[in-house]
Amino acid sequence: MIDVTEEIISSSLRIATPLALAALGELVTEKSGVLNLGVEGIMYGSAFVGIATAAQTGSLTAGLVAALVSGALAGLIFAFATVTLGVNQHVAGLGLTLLMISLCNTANRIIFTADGGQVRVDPWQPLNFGGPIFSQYWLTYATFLIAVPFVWWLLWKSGLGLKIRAVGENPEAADVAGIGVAKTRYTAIIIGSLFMALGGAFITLAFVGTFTVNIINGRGWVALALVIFGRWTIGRLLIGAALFSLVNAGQLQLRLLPSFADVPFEILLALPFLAVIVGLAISGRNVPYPGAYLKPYKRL
Amino acid sequence: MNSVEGVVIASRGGAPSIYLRNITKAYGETIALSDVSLDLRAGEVHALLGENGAGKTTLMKILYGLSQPDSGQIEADGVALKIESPRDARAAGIGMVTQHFSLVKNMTVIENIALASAKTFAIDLARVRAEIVSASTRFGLDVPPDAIVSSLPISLQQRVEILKALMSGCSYLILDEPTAVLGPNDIDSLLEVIRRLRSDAGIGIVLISHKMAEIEKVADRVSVLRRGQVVSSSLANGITSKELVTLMVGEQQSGAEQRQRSASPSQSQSPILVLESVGVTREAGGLSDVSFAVRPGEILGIAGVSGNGQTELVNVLSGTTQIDSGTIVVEGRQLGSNTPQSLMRAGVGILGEDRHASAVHALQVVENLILDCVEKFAGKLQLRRKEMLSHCESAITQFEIKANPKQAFGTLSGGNMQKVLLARLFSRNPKVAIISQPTRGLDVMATNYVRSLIAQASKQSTAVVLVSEDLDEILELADRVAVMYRGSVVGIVDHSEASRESIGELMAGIAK
Amino acid sequence: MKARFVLRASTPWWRGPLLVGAAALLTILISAIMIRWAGGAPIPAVRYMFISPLQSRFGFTESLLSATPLVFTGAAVAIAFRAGYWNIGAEGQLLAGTIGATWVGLHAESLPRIVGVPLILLAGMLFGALWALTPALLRTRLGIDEVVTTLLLNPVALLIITGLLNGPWRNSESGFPDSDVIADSTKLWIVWPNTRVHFGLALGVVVIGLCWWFVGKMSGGLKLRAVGLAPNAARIAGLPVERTLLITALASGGIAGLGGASEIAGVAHQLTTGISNNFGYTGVIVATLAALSFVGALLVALMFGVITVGSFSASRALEIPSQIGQLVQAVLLITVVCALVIQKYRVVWTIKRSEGRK
Amino acid sequence: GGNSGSSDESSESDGVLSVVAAYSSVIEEPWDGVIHEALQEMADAGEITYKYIDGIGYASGAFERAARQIAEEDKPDIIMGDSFGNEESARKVALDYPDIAWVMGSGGGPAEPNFSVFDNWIHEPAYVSGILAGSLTKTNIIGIVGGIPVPEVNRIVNAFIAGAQSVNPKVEAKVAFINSWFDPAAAKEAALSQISAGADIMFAERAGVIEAAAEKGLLSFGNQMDQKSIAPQSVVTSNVWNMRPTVKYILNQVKAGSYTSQDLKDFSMVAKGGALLAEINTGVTGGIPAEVVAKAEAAMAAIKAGTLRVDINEAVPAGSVKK
Ligand SMILES: Nc1ncnc2c1ncn2[C@@H]1O[C@H](COP(=O)(O)OP(=O)(O)OP(=O)(O)O)[C@@H](O)[C@H]1O
Ligand SMILES: Nc1ncnc2c1ncn2[C@@H]1O[C@H](COP(=O)(O)OP(=O)(O)OP(=O)(O)O)[C@@H](O)[C@H]1O
Ligand SMILES: [Mg+2]
Ligand SMILES: [Mg+2]
Repeated sequence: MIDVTEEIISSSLRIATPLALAALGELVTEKSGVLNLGVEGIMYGSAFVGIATAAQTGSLTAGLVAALVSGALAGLIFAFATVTLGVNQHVAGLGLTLLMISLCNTANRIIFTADGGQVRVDPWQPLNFGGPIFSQYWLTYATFLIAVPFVWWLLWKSGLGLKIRAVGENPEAADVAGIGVAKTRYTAIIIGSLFMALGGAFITLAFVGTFTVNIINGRGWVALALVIFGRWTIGRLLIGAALFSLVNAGQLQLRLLPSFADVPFEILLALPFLAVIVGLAISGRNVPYPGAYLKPYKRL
Repeated sequence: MNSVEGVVIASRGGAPSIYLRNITKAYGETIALSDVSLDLRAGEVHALLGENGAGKTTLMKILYGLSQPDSGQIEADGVALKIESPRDARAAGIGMVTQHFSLVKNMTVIENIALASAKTFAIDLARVRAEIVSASTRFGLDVPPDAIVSSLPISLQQRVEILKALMSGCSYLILDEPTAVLGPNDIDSLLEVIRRLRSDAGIGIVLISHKMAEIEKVADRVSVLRRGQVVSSSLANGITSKELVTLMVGEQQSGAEQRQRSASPSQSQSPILVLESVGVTREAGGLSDVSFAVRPGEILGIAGVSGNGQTELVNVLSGTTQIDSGTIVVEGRQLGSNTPQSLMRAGVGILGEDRHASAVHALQVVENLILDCVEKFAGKLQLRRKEMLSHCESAITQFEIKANPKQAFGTLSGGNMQKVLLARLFSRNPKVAIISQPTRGLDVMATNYVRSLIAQASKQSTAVVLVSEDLDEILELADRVAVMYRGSVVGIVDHSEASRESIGELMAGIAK
Repeated sequence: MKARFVLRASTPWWRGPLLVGAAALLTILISAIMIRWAGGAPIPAVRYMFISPLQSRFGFTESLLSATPLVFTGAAVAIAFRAGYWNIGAEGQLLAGTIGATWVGLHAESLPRIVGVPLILLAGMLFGALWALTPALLRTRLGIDEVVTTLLLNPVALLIITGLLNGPWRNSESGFPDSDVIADSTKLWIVWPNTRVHFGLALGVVVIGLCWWFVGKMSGGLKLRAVGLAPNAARIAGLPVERTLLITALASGGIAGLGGASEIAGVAHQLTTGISNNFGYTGVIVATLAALSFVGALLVALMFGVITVGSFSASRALEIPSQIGQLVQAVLLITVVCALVIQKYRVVWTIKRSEGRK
Repeated sequence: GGNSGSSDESSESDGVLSVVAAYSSVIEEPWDGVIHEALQEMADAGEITYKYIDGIGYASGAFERAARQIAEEDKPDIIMGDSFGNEESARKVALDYPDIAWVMGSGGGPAEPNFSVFDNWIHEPAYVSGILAGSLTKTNIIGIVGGIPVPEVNRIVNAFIAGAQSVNPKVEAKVAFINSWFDPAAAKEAALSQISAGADIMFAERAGVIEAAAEKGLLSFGNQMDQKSIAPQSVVTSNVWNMRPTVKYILNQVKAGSYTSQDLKDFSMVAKGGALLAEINTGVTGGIPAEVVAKAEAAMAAIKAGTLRVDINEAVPAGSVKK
C-alpha cells in the first residue's frame, strides 16, 4: 500500500511538472491583466522546436534554449496583437494555439516524417535520490524547488511584480505612476511564455524523448483552469495542480484493480476535468479577477 | 526618499516656471485645445476654470504626458521639455492627481506609493513606509500606510494621491476637480493643505474646479478656458465670481433661481416611500437600521461624508444590493425583495451616482433612453423604431439635450449624459425618484439646469430622495435633510432648521 | 523612430474591406512561403486553395457542406459573445447535440420522416442546451468564469462519446467504435439534388436570419446587447442581467447542438469519435472574424468551407502536407483580426526629437 | 482542375499504375505509416505513381469528399487507404466509381464489385511475442498499454496475453488504454504505473511505452514496425505488419485486369509474409536464453506451416487479465 502511495505521488509530480510550469506562466501573464489562451500552442511549439533542435544539434541544452526562444517569440506575437493592437484576447490566444499547432505539424512532416521517420532523442533521465518520490527529472526538481519560489518572489516581492500587479489591476493608475503599461505587459507575457515553453519542452526533452502529433493533448487548457482554480495565488494553484495530478495518477492505478476493470475508463479520464469544475464550483465563488482582466489599455 | 528634501531646496533656490506654448489638440473632428498658452509659477495656486468640455483636463493631461499635443510645446525656464509619458513629467517635477483617481484599489498605500519608484528587482517596502511616515508629517497629510486603498474613504484616497505625487518630488502639482468628490469638511481641509503646500513647500499648484467659492478662497491666479481657448488669465484678487461665470459661458444668462417651496407641501399626505430599519451586512461598511419616509412632492436630501453608506443606500433603492433586514414600503405596499424589477414596477426610478456606469456607452442615445422600458416599444416582430425615435426627439427638446438620437451615448459630454439619464428617469413618471450626485463634475450652467429639473419634478408631486455630497445643493433643494454617519441615519433636520453648521456636526458624527 | 497608434475619429467605409483584403494578401504570401518550403508550387496551391473549389459544382457544393456546421457554431458563439457570455464550449455543445441526435436516430425506426426529422433536430438542440446549462448556472449564480468551465467540458463531452461508442453504441456489425447508422426516418432531406447539400444548411441560414433579426430588431436583442456591452448599466436600468445571460447561454448551446444534429442527420448518419473537426473552436474564429455579425459569420463560414475543400485538393495535387490548410486558417485569423483593429487607428511615427515640432 | 486525365493516359502507355491513398489519420500514425511506407517504396522503385492525402479525419463528410475528389480529379487505377470510422462514405463512393480498385483498411468485409479490404492481422506475431514475454517475466506480471480499444487493437493485445499464458499460466496482464492514438506522455505514465504495480515486461501497442521500460531497465515489445532502434537494450522484438505482399498482389491483379473485390486478410498474415516477428534481439539487458528464442522460433514456424492457429479474440481486455 505504501508502495502504491509513493508511486502515485511520484507519478503526480511528473504529471504536475508541465502543468505547474504552464500554470505559473499563465499566472504571471494574467496578473498583468492579460489572458493568454495560447498556452496550449506555446507548449506545443516549444515541445517541437526543443526536440527538433536537440535532434539536429545533438544537444539537449541547445534544444531547451531553442524551446525557450520559440516560447518568447510566440509570446511576442501574442503581446503585439493584444497589447499593442488591443486585439480580443480570447481570439488572439486561440489563434496562436491554432497557428503553433499547425505550424509544428507542418514542419514535423517536412523535416522528419515525410519518409516515415520520427524525431527522437535520448532524453534527460531521472535523477535518483532514493525512493520513487525522489527519482525525478531535473526539470521537476527545478519546477518545485526553483520556479515556484521564483514566481512567488517575482510577483509578490519584486519591483517588477508590483508593476505587473498594478498594471493588471489598474493600468491607468500604473501609467500615471510612470510605469510603462505596455512594457510591463510585454515583460509579463514573455516571462509567462518562457515558463509555458519549459512545460512543453519537459514533455519532449525529458519525459518521452520523441514528438508526435497531439503531443500536448490539452495540458495547456488544464493549466489555464488551474490559474482560475487557484484564484491567482501560487499556493492554491499548486493545490489545484496536485489535485489534478493525483486524480490522474490515481486513476492509472485504479484501472489496474480488478474491481475497477468494468468501470468505463472514459469516466476515469474525465475525472480530472470534472474535479477542476467541481473545485471551481465549491471555491470559485466571487473569483477575484485581476481588475483589468481582458481589457486592453491605450492612452488617448 | 531624498527627493522630498529636494523639493524644498529646489523651490527655495529660485522659482522655476513652466510655460505651455501654443498647444493644439484635436480628437478627430473635436478641437479640444486650439493654440493655448499658459504660464505656471512656483509657489502659486493657479485655478483653471471652464465649462464641461472646455479642455481643462486635456491641457493638463498633455502637461503630464498622458496625452500628446498635435502641436505646441512645453518649456521649463525657457528650455524645451520633452514630455512623452508621465515618467517624463515626473522627472521634470510635475505631479498630477487625475479626475478619476489613479490608485490600484486592492493594493496597500505603501505598495501604491512604492510603485512609482519600483526597480525591477528588490523593493524595500520598509523604507518606503518610513518615507511615507516622514512625508505625511512634513506635509500634514496623514495616511494609514498599511491600509488597502479600497477600504479607505474617498478623502483619504485623495490624500494618498497627493502624497504620492509629492513624494515623487514634484514642484508642480495638478489637481483635477479634487473637490468634486468631497464633503464640506474634507473640502476645507483640502484647501488648507493646498495653502500649506504653496506657502511652506513652495509648490506650484494647478487647481481645476467648477466651484467658485473654493476658487475665491485659495486661488492666486485664475485662467478661464472656453471651447479650447484661454479667454482670460489674471490675478485672482479683484475678479468676482460673477465675472468669471460670464467669462466661462459667454453672455448667456446664468442665474440660478431659488427653489420655491410651497408651504409645507405634503405634511398632510401619507408617505409614498418608507424605509424601516433597513440593514445590509457587509464586512466593511453596510447599512444598519436606516429608517425614513418621503411624501409626494417632497425632496429628502441625504447628506453625509462620502463613504458613510450613501452608495449602499442608493444601491438598495436601485435594487442592486439586497437588504438583509428591515422593510421597504412603496405606496403602502411592502416589497417582497428589492430587485431592480420590483422597485421599478412599484414606481421607483433611479439616477445613479456614476453616469458612466449607468449607461451603455456603445449604444445609441435613443437606445439608452428606453433601456428601462424596452417592453413599451416592443412590437410583435420587432422594436418600434419610429416610436423610439420620436420619443427620443421629444426628450431631446424637452430636456435641452445637445445630442443626436443615433449618436453613441459615450460620445456625449458629461452634462448631456446626465440630461439623457434624467430624461430616462423622468419619462417614466416615477412616483419616487432616487437621485444621486446629480451635478458632480458638471459646469455651472449644467448644474443649474439639472437642479431646476429636480425642483420641477417635485412640483409635479414626485417624491425625490436626493443624495449629494454637495451640501449647498442639498440646502438649496431639500425640504428635509437626513444625515448619514457610519451606515445609519443619525438625524433628520427640517429645511427651516438646516444650516451648514447643524448638518456639519451630524455629518462629523457629533450626536445631537 | 517610435510608432504610436492613434484612434481615428472616423473610419471611412472602405478602410475595413481594404485592410481585410491586405490581410488576405499577407496570408496568401505567408502561405506561399510555407508551401514553397514544403516543396510545392505556391501559385497553383493558392489557386487550388481559394479559387478552384468555386469553379466546379462539386467543389462549390462540398464547400457549402463543410461550411454547414460552422454556420451553426459561428452563430452560437456570436450570439453568446454579443451578450458578453464567453462561451468557448460550442465544441462540447455540438458534441452533446450529436449524442442527443444519435440517441433519437437509433430509436426512431418506426416513425414517419415528418416526425423523425423534427425529433432528431430537437434532441440535438436540447442536448446542446443542456450541456451549456452547468457553466451558465455557475456563471450566473456563483459568478464563476465561463471561459474555463465551458472549455473544460469540451473534452468531457468527447469522452462521453468515446464511452458510448466503446460501450452500448459500438457498431453492431464491425465492432468498431462508431454507432450504427441512424434510422432513415431521421435523415435530413437533400436540398440540392445530386449533391450532399442537405436541409441542415437551410436550417443554418434560418438560424442566422433569426439571430440577426432577434439581436438587431427585437426588444430582447436590445437587452442582450446592453447586457453584453455594459452589464452594470443594464442592471441599473432594471434589465434582468443574469436571466439574459442564462437564456443566451442556453440558446447558444442549443444552436451548437442543432449543428451537431445537422451533422448526424444530414451527412454522417452515424456517430463517430471524430465527428467534429474542431467545429466548435473554429466557430469562435468564425464569429470573431465576422466581428460578431451574423451575416458576416455566414460568409466567413462559407469561406472556411472553401479553404477546407481547397486545401485537400492542393495537398493531393501538389503533394504538400494537408496541415497547410489549417495553417492558412490560423494565419488568416491572426492577420484579419489585427487588420480589423488596425483600421481603427492611424500610426504616427515620431522621430526622437530634441526640439519641439511645429 | 489538376492533372486529371493525364495520369490515366500515362499509366496505360508505360504500364505504370497510378495509386492514390486516402488516409483518415496522419501518416505519423503507425497504422497508416505502414501502408504509406510500402507504397512509397514501390513509387521510388518506379513501379507505380503514388500520391496521398492524409489527416482527412472522421468529421462528417470529409472522407467522402476526399474520396470523390480523388476519383474525379486524379482518376487513379487504385485507391488505397483506411476507412475505419469512415466505412459508410468509403463504400458509397466506391460504388460510384466501379472502374477504380478500392483497397481499404477496414473492419468490414469486401463489397462487390470493387471494394477490397485488408487489415493488420498481426495477432500471430503478437502471440509469439507473448510466448517470449511469458517466458521472460519474473514477476509474472506483464503490462500492456494500448491506444483505443477497437477490434484491431484488442485482437493483438488478446493474442499477446494468450501467448504469454500459453507458456506461463501464472501470467497476469495489466491492460490500460490511453484513449488516444497519440499521447506518448500519457502512455508512458500508464506504463510506469503498471511497472510500479509489478509489471516487468511491457507491450507497447502505442508510442511512449518502450521509453518507460527502457528508463526502468525492463524488457519491452514493439508493435506495427520494428522498434528496436528506440531502445536496443530493451526491445526484445516487434510484431511487424508488412503491406508489401498486399500491394504487390493487388498491382498484379489490376495489371492483369482480373481485379475483383476480396478480403485481403491472408496477405497480412504470417503465411504470406504480411505479418512477421522482427529479429529477436538477444542483445537486450540480461540477454535472452537460447531455449526461449528457440521456443519462439518454433512457434513462428508452426504458424507458417499452418500447424499452430492463433485464435482471434476482439473483445475489450481491461484491468488485470488472468487466466
Ligand atoms: N479621448 C477623447 N476622445 C475624443 N474626444 C475627447 C477625448 N477627450 C476629450 N475629448 C473632447 O475634448 C474636449 C475637451 O475635453 P476635456 O476633458 O479637456 O474637458 P474639461 O474642460 O476637462 O471638461 P470637464 O469640466 O467636464 O472636466 C471635449 O469636447 C471632449 O469631448
Ligand atoms: N474614448 C473616447 N471616445 C470618444 N469620446 C471620448 C472618449 N473619451 C472621452 N470622450 C469624450 O470626452 C469627453 C470629456 O471627457 P471627460 O472624461 O472629461 O468627460 P466629462 O464631460 O468631463 O464628463 P465626466 O466629468 O463625467 O467625466 C467625454 O464626455 C466624451 O464626450
Ligand atoms: Mg475634465
Ligand atoms: Mg469632467
